[in-house]
Amino acid sequence: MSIETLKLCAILIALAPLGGAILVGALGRPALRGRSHWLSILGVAVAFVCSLIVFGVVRGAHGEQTSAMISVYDWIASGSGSWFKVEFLIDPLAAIMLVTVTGISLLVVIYSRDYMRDHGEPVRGYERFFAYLALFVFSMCMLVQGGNFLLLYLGWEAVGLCSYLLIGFYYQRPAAAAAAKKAFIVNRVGDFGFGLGILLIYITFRTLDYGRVFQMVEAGVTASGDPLETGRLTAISLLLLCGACGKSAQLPLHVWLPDAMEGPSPVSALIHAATMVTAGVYMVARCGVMFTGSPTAMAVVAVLGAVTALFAATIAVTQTDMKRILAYSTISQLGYMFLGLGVYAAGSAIFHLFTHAFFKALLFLAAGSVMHAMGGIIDIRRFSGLRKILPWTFFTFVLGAIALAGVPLTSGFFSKDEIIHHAFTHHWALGLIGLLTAVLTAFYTFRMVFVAFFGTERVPEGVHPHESGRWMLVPLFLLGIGAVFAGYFGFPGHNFQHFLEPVFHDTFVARSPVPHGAEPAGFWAQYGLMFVSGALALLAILVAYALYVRQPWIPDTIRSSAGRLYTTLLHKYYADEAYDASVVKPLRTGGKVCVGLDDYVVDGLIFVVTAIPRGLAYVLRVLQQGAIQSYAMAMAIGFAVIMWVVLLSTGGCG
Amino acid sequence: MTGVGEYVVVGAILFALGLVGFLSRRNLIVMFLSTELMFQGVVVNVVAFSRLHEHVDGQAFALFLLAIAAVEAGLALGLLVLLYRIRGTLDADAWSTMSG
Amino acid sequence: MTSALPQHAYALYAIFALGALGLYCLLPRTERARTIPGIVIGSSALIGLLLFLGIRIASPTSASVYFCIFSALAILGGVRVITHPKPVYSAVYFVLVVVAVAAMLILLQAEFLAAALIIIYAGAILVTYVFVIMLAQQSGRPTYDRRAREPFAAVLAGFILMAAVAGQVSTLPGSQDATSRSARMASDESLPAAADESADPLKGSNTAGMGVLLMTKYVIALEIAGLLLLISMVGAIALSKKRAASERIEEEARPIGQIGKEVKPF
Amino acid sequence: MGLSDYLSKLAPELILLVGGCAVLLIGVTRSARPTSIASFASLIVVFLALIATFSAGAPDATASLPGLLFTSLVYYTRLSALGVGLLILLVNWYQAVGEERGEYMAMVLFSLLGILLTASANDLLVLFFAIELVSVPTYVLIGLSRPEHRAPEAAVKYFFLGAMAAALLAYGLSFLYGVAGTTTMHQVVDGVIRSNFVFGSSMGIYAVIGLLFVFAGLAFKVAAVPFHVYAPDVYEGAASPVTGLLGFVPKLAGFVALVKVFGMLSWELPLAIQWLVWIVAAATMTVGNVLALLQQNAKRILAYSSIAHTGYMLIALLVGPVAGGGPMHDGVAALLFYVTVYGAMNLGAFALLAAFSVRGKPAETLSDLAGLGKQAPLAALAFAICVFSLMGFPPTAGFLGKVYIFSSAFSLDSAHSFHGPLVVLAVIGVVNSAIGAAYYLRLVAAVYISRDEQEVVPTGGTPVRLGLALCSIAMLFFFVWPSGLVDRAQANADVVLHGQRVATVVTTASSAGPRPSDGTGAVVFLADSDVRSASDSRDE
Repeated sequence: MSIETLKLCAILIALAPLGGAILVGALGRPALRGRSHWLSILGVAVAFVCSLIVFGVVRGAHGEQTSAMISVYDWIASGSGSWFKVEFLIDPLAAIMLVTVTGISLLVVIYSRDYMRDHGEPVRGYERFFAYLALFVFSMCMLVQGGNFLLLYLGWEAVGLCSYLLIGFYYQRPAAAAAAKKAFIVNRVGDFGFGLGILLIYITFRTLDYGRVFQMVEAGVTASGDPLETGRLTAISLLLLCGACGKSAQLPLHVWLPDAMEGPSPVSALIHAATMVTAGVYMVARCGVMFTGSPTAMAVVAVLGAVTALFAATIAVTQTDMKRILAYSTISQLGYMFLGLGVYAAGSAIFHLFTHAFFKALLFLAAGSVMHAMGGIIDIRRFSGLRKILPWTFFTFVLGAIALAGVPLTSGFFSKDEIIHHAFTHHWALGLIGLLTAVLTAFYTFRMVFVAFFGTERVPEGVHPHESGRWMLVPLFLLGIGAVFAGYFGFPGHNFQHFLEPVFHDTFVARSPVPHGAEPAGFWAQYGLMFVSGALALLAILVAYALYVRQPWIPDTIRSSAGRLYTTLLHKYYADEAYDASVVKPLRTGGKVCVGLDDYVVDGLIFVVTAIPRGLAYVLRVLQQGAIQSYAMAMAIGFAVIMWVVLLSTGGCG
Repeated sequence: MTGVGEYVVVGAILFALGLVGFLSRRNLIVMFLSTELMFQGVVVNVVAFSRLHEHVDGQAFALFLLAIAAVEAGLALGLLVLLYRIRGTLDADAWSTMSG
Repeated sequence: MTSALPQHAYALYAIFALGALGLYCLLPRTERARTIPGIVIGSSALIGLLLFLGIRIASPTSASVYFCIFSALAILGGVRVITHPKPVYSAVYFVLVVVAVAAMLILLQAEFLAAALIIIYAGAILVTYVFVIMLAQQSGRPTYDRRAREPFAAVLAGFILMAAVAGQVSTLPGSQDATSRSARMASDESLPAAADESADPLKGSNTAGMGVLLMTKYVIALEIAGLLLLISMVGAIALSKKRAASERIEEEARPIGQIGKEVKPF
Repeated sequence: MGLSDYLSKLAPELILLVGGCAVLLIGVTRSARPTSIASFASLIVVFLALIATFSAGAPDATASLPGLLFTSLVYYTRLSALGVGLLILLVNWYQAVGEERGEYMAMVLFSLLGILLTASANDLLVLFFAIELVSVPTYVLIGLSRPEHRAPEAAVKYFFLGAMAAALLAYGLSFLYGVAGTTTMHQVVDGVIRSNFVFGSSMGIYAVIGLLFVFAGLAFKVAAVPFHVYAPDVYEGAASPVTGLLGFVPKLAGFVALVKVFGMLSWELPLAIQWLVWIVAAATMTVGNVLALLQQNAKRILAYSSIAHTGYMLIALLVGPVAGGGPMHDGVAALLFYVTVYGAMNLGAFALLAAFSVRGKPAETLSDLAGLGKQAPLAALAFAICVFSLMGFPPTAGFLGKVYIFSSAFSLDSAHSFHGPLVVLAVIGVVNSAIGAAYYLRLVAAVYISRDEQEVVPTGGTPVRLGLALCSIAMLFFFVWPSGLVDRAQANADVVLHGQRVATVVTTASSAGPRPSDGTGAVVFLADSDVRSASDSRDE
């Protein structure tokens, strides 16, 4: 495989979904109508195949040659070098991300074919949906394989835009419109920090190329040759982290993600599993050289991740909306990933990202299948015993659930365990939080399973439940296989980490205060924890079974006895209310003041300012009399004046 | 013998007379005749310079100017026939419906 | 740097101002005529101009006399072209200009061009003009021919421009100083002489030189000229046969500037 | 030089010439019902010329024919003129009805030929003729464009004022010739320097006068203040497809000619002329934008916008070929890029007007456009893209064009004497862009959010819609991939100054002794050697 093949693949990965999006968007309703999905599926499928090829090429490469910068073209070129290049960075990290993103996306797009139909008829905006979906995949691919910070930023923003469009897909519904707006605005807050971070990078290093920036960070110099201060590196890292918090829904910018459920279920799956939310994790891993250069930043990442993981898991325990539970679970799992990054276990974090993509996509799609069957109702209190009605959905949902819960020998078990393991070696408190979260995760996951699928058969009124069609079930099964077995990529001999080694070797691995593999690799150290966490997960599932299937009165008792705590959790620690009081309300008031200013002061100014050109226009209009000779006269007199002025100022005319 | 300066002055005068005619006469034909007068000024100019530099390039220039004059004259007269057929007048101000 | 003309252009500006005034008086107008003062002022300006141009000539040679005569004719003809209220006469006076210019060209040793000028202009272009004038002849003398449009502004614009151009004339070398050009070249050592001085194309047959030049250096220009003439012909035919609804308005029934909208003076 | 030289170097021009004549002949064999054979044939002709251009590639900068010199400016201009020319032909497809279509289409082709020759002219005469070759067909086109009486009115205005401008141009060229003593452009600079151009004792002042007259004549072609006055009336009077052509063809020719004339003098302009261009640029943008605010007629709005865009382009012209650093350090490249992009986006806007009619008349006023957004959403979208590009909004090529122009103005070295004024000029340009947004938004608003909707009837036919679509797609495409144009435009940065560079070559060649007469030596300047051999033959 030559570099040419790699280049072609990289370009196709970006262009195929984009082409699909453009074609679907351009041909649109008149030409495609109910067949729009084909173009999107084709585009994403091409991207997936190319990603696999890229993955193969990178896997086949050895040593230093595992990363390649592929220059596509100069967007704005100038004589003194390129101002902005379009280039792709292909390395193991990018390859894994690409395979994950395009693979999951492909299944989601296929799934959407049936999901976005109402009794076999495409819903309104069917082609719009598929155009956005393909555009989303394009944006994410650009983000992942972009070779400089500017492309990263463009992809970053494009993903935000696409999520806005998709979350607000049912824009007729006020909740959807509000959720889309919320997602966009909260992301903007994070992006503001992110943009500042990139600006600071440019100011410090005078370039936005990954290669040159990372080189300079490693050498500890700035563009002017001065030594790079750690404080500045910390500032850059924290600003970038701010963006990551927005995209990956970490505290305190997590509030948009649960609301994003208002979008169609495939969108939720796409956003939560493979794209968008993983962008923050990817970015921190990509910029590892900066983060690891600043212990402060690393500590912030680790603590942030741990706190978010626990925080979101506790909320998830009380929620009743199936997709909302899953959303908090996503926040929690992302917290794990950040925890992994913070404890210098970037390989494990990416591994968890990889496995999480499978089972979370599966869970969302299965939840979507439930929703589809329940006529759009997703509150687990409204139905139960679906096990019989939706057997295949149930089956796949459970596959996802055991993976998420960390039942031994499923993918989630391996990846999560690695992170907890690393957290323990770093600091016992972080490890403990990780373990606690794992227990909670197992509990709320199976709470959901038991409430929804077990017990007496009960469906909302007027709903005629039916199992979903093939287009939906096939992706579910494929994801189920992934959810169960994806973990084996990581287990024997740490293949996964080994593959990522070249990327993280000089940063996360080498700079870790606790050298990887330095502590006794004895059976108990390595497998004891695994045993403990696995046992705890199974225990939590048993407890959930006991509480929700055997003795359903117990939860109610707990609920009433722990009233304060329960309501706090139910209201998600009042995060939205806190934002409302601390940010939204003052802003509203400020906005009203501004409107007043705008109406009177600014409009007045604008009136004055625009009066100038208008007045000038009425004066100049005199020239446009309409007769040939008045025009000739204007030209002649104007020219005579020009002639004299120029001649007098050059010293002519006698 | 006379210098090139004198010819340039005469050329400038012819050019300016043409310009004045173009600006002040209302008859489209006379207007166009005035542009021909401007070209006469250019011809005098060019040939005088040709004499100054002692080569015939300028004369070729002048010959080509005649060609341009002929081209414009041909087109002008075709256009004038059309205009006259429409409005029945050669008044330049008859063609001022568009303005502003 | 030798010059044939006085260094100061103020005299020339004065003459131009006088000429402009004369021309202003002579331009056609419907209100009271100022023909007589126009002629007086104009002719005095012309005489002044000739004196100015010929002032250096201590002993008048035949060439300078001819120059004075023909330039006077050309200017007179030009003035009549733009002041005569009848277009046909304008065209005829234009022939006078062409002949006078042709004579000046002969003085400049451009015989071929002089002949071409008369043949092309007087023989071809002017005939076409007259033809169109006849075609578009209107009964009586239409108002628009009898009244100049904003004569003052027009004269001002034209003569300001002319003064700017002609006012610099003292910087031009006089060609009677045969060595001036070579001297200028030689004086500047840093720059090589442009063309070989030996071959003076003005010697010998002027027509042959032109012919060779047209077929070598200017062959592309010649081709373009041919194409332009073709375009002009085709365009003129296409335009003149274009069907257009007539909007004829009887001349008498219409005050000036009343088709379309009222045109304010500039 | 033999026939093969002409065939290889002038292939696109010859294809246009022969093709134009062939289209004329097709027009003569008229049939009763209007067919589009002539349109189709012209499309093929331009397409062939484009292929010939591509296959010839960027020409050798020193290749020449008598009066012509093939710099990379020629290559860019060919691509630009022929590329936009294809779109122009599409938009003009059904313009002339019946009998006159052959003539009509041939005029378009000849006009394009004029642009090509303008770019390759190396002789003042050829330059003058090429400019005329651009203009004369447009007079005919306007006159023929529609039966309404505003068309002949536009034609007579454009033609008479154009004749006056041609006289100014000729007069200016005569002075340049007089000062330089040659009509060969790359030698002019030598002659002018010899006559002490800048603050001349000798004839220097006449070089300035000549330059001013030439600038005036060309300023008329590009519609710069104070030679812009004709533009609104002519744009309004001509049929929309022709107006789309008028926004591009004379402008490209005029700016290419200005680049050549300024390049002929190695951009060593006297300070007064730099200030003149400065003032003209500022006035042109302001006048165009400000007067457009008052218009109700979409064509007049676009006409004034065309004037404003000339102002922006003049900024880049003033910057000249090589300035400092930054995203775009080359004013000429910025200018060339902008003219091309402007041609396409302006054409797109007029294509929409050509494609629809309201109450039996072609769409023209803002109120005519009401309801288009609903009745023809795709066309409205394409129109909106073109208008946003005119406004200079991302993601369109117009945005990049403005970025290039303004950044070229900023890129001049701060030690340079004209740095400050250029920055001020760029700021004026930015302010003007803001004013411009006001009326462009009115155009978009008229399409999308007007109230009393009109019954809009599509009359343009498929080719016109195709042209409209291609114009808008080109705007998006060249936003994503500007290098396709900019790289070629930038190749001119050094060769634009061919006057100087070639002059140096000539000087060294002539100082090295007589040229080898056997023809095997590197005869760089055929035109020059021809003259020499011609004069030799005369001596014998």
